[in-house]
Amino acid sequence: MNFWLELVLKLVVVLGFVLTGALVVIYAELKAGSHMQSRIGPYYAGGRWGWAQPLADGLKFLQKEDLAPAAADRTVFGWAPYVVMMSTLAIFVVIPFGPDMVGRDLDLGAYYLLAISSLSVLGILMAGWSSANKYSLMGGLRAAAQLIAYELPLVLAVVAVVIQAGTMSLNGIVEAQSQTWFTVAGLEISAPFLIKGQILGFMIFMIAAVAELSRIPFDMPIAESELTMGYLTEYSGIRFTMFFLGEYASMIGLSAIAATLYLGGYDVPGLSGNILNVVGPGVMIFKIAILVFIIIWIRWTWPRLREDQLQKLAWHWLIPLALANIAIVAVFKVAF
Amino acid sequence: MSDSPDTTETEADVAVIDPLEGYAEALVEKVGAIGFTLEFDTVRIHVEPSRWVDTIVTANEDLELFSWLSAIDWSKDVEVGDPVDDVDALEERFEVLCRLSSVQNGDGAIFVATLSKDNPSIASLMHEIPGAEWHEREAHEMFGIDFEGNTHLIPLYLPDDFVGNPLLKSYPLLSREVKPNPGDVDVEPMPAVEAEAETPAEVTSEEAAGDA
Amino acid sequence: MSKKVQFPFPGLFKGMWLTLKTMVKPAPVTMYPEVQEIPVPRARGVIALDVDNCTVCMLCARECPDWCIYIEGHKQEEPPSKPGGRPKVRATLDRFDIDYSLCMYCGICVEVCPFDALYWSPEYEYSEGSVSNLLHNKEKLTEWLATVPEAPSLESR
Amino acid sequence: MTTPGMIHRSESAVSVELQTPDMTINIGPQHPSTHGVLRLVANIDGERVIDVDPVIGYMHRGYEKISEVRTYAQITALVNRIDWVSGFANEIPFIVGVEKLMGVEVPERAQYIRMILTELARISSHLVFMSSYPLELGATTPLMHALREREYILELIEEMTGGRFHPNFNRVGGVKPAYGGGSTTKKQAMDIPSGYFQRTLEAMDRMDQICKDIDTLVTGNELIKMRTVNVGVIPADKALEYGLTGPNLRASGVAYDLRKIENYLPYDEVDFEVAVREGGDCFDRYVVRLDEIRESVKIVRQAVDQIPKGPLQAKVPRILKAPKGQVYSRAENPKGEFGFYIVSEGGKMPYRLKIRSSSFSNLSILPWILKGQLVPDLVAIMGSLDFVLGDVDR
Repeated sequence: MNFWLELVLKLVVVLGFVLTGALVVIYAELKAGSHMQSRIGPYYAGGRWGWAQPLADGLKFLQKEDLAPAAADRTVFGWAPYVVMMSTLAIFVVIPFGPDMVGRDLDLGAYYLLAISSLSVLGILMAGWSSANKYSLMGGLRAAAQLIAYELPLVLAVVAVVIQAGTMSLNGIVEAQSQTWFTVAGLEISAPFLIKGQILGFMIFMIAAVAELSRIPFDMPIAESELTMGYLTEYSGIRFTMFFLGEYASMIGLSAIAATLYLGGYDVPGLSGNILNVVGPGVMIFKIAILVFIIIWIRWTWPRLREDQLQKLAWHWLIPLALANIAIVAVFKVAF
Repeated sequence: MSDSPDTTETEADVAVIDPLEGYAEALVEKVGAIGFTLEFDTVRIHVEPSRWVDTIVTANEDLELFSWLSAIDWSKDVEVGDPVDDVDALEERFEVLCRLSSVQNGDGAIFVATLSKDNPSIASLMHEIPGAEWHEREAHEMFGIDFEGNTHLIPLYLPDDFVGNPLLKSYPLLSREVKPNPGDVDVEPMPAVEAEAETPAEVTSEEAAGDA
Repeated sequence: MSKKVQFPFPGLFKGMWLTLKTMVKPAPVTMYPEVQEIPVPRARGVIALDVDNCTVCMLCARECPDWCIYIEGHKQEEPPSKPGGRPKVRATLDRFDIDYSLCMYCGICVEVCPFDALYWSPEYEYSEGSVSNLLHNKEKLTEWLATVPEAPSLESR
Repeated sequence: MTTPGMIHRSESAVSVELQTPDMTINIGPQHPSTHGVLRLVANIDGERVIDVDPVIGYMHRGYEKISEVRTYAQITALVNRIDWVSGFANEIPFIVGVEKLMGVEVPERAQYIRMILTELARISSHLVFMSSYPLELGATTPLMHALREREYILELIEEMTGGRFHPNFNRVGGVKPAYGGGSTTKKQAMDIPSGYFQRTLEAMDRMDQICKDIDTLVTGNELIKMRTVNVGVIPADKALEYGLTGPNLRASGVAYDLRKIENYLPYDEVDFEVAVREGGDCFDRYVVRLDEIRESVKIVRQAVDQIPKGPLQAKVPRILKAPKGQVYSRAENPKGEFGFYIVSEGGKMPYRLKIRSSSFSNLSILPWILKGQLVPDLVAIMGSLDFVLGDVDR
């Protein structure tokens, strides 16, 4: 296939998937959250069950005036949401939705993921600093401290998976999970890494992922009862929409990474080859949906932690545990 | 005053009042006050302004809870509301009140110090009872009473550039002056009203008009 | 600290179970414009006026703490009830306005009315686009008289 | 770790080398966690609060001044707007004070109705706390669960009095249900509507359930405990100095409940306990309120059981004139001691009305308690004091 055609096609597909996915997740959050609070939530927009509510919200945001504080550094202020959005979109380049359905199967896929997803903190810091607002600044600093603290357990949790899989390519990791684990009565049993001894790693990854997303119980950067909206305080209109979409897109992104690394990705035990290319995306989306729902569910049940408790959790517990996890996985990898 | 003829005192009330009187006497003795008034189960201990802080602090040993502090403006120049009962006999003054309560039982008393209108000033309780700070600030802006020693005597409720002391009786209530009372128009008094009220209906309307 | 961060936190998951249970239950929501809740009969929704009972005695206007009732009337001679008697002087109501932007729904006017001219109605849908439109005249107040419900039956004990 | 009054000290070596200037931050008057229009001028160093100066008065409505031109009947309509979350409970101390002045004996049945409605108001006020406090800590769902149940309580109050928030139900000498029904039935005696007791008891069963739900969602939640236990500890002597009352004082170990002390309503005829906790931290303040809901449910159940038959109103003169005198009457409001000092000069209006509102005193401890706390704790402590700005500013 022509290189440029392929590039454009992939761009459209990824963009389409991410933006539609973000809208769907927003809708799910509105709806699930409402029902958890014995409300109904969106009801009228779109005619049935308010399915068009996120679209209507987006349209409303587009019409709003693009305000910037007088003292703001307008260049930085203007670019911050796009930095966040970009780093989120770039995650999807390497996420495999089928054996061949991947933007680009990098050999260092896992490495690339971790590198690119931590770029979003740059955008958040930019937003917090350039807003010329004390709440924003505090929110930005909190976000920076938090994302640095949680980047480490995230990376260390992934390292354990990489050791177990023996490759950094995400396709390779999925394949490692589809290989026969053991044979019982002629049946070849394969299992994702979650079952193959990565439960601790999965927990650490998910906790760190929720912290990366700045969602309850780790939403101090935007803690609205303390910092009004943190680094988002001064944003409105299209730029706010970018942050908003970015948050939900990265929710999908991190869930997709978790699904790939721990839940076997597009893999279904027993299927292989071209069938997986057809079924794979559906399986992947299903796995993502489960993880996204859990993140939403937590957000509507739990309160938030305090900044120092959050740091303590990361440095005192998650990082040592993640290191221990690596050691155990490495020992087993060498021994067996 | 305490034996107001209007209150129909049942035997139960008398039984309640007696121990209160003894209590008030003992309290006056203890804190070294001038005297006390007891009406409607409310004990008021009259305190000399110069001994204000000493008295309150002494009483605070038993009556642990600092409840509130405020003032009354006894004035002949009444812009809003009813004037006092006997205007001619009234001695114009401020009264500073401080309520202390016991948390063990129902004991409690209101300590009253009388201040002259010329120099309304009294020592601050802020350093002995920090909770008094806000109450003193309120009394300061509402009545213009000066609390010596209160280091934070800035307006509490009112804007910084507000002029006047709203709770003074001579301070007009604007909301009652910007528009006439719609009930104060000329109609005939109804027979039913005349019959049942001791006061004629005309008086009623003027009073309800808030002496605007 | 060390005890609290141990996994699992039972309280957290009990809470999540509760929210999940709530999620699958139907929401106890009344979809307002389509479904209207009927307020209790005693609800103080709006004040209705029975013009025939009003004798322009001004009691309500005087007792109103907010001064939001405006009444105007004039005296009018009526033919005597029986032939040969003195002609009656009757007060007629010209204007009875209640400014609902000032009214604080205390009910004092309804209470002091000696001739049963004012009633509470539970009607609540009379919002206006502008505050100035909340001054309702006696025709409007009379319309609400129809919405005054029957008195509720009383508890036997 | 966050003992109140602790001197601020930089903890890491880095900030010792780089002296950072303090930042003054304006929290409020429009801020999600200030419950209205409270403004805190806070000096902070990073996340640490150095000192706080609360600025109030944005909701000052001058009730003490207005009351000087209102008759006693009109003031009743005003006072339930002071703390609008528990409107009915505010009327009680005022009306009891006027009754004391005028020497009116209130019929038993009216007293019981007052007691039931006061406790319903207490439940509804505490449910608002149960909803808003977790929200301040970031948990959004208890809000809706508690408010959903509060609706049943408000409906009960409305059914009896005609008003959901501002009942204006008390008259000197008794209670008076709103005239609602019947085109010619106005003079008909109004009493409790039929089925009211049944519905009250059903609502009380719901309250038991929501208490359990809140226990599951909030009390048992480890994150809530991490945020509130040992945060914002108020020792009993400090609480008394600042005039804290109500649940805030009881959480510090002082069993001070005017329902047990003052004889303003027949609380001696029902059996209930005063909820007390010893710690004085945010969690204790929260638990005391939850326990008080349970106690109030107990009181309402007994009151419904014991309510006697009889008139709702004592005989009082048509034109209310209080004799000359000064009276201080107080009652246990959901937020603490609520008192009125009524100075009567024999007229239809009081010469001076001092309103002792509980939130005002409860809030006055803020500058002391917030010194040296973290910004997230600032929100947790402020919320745990459970104030209503209308009650603070009056």
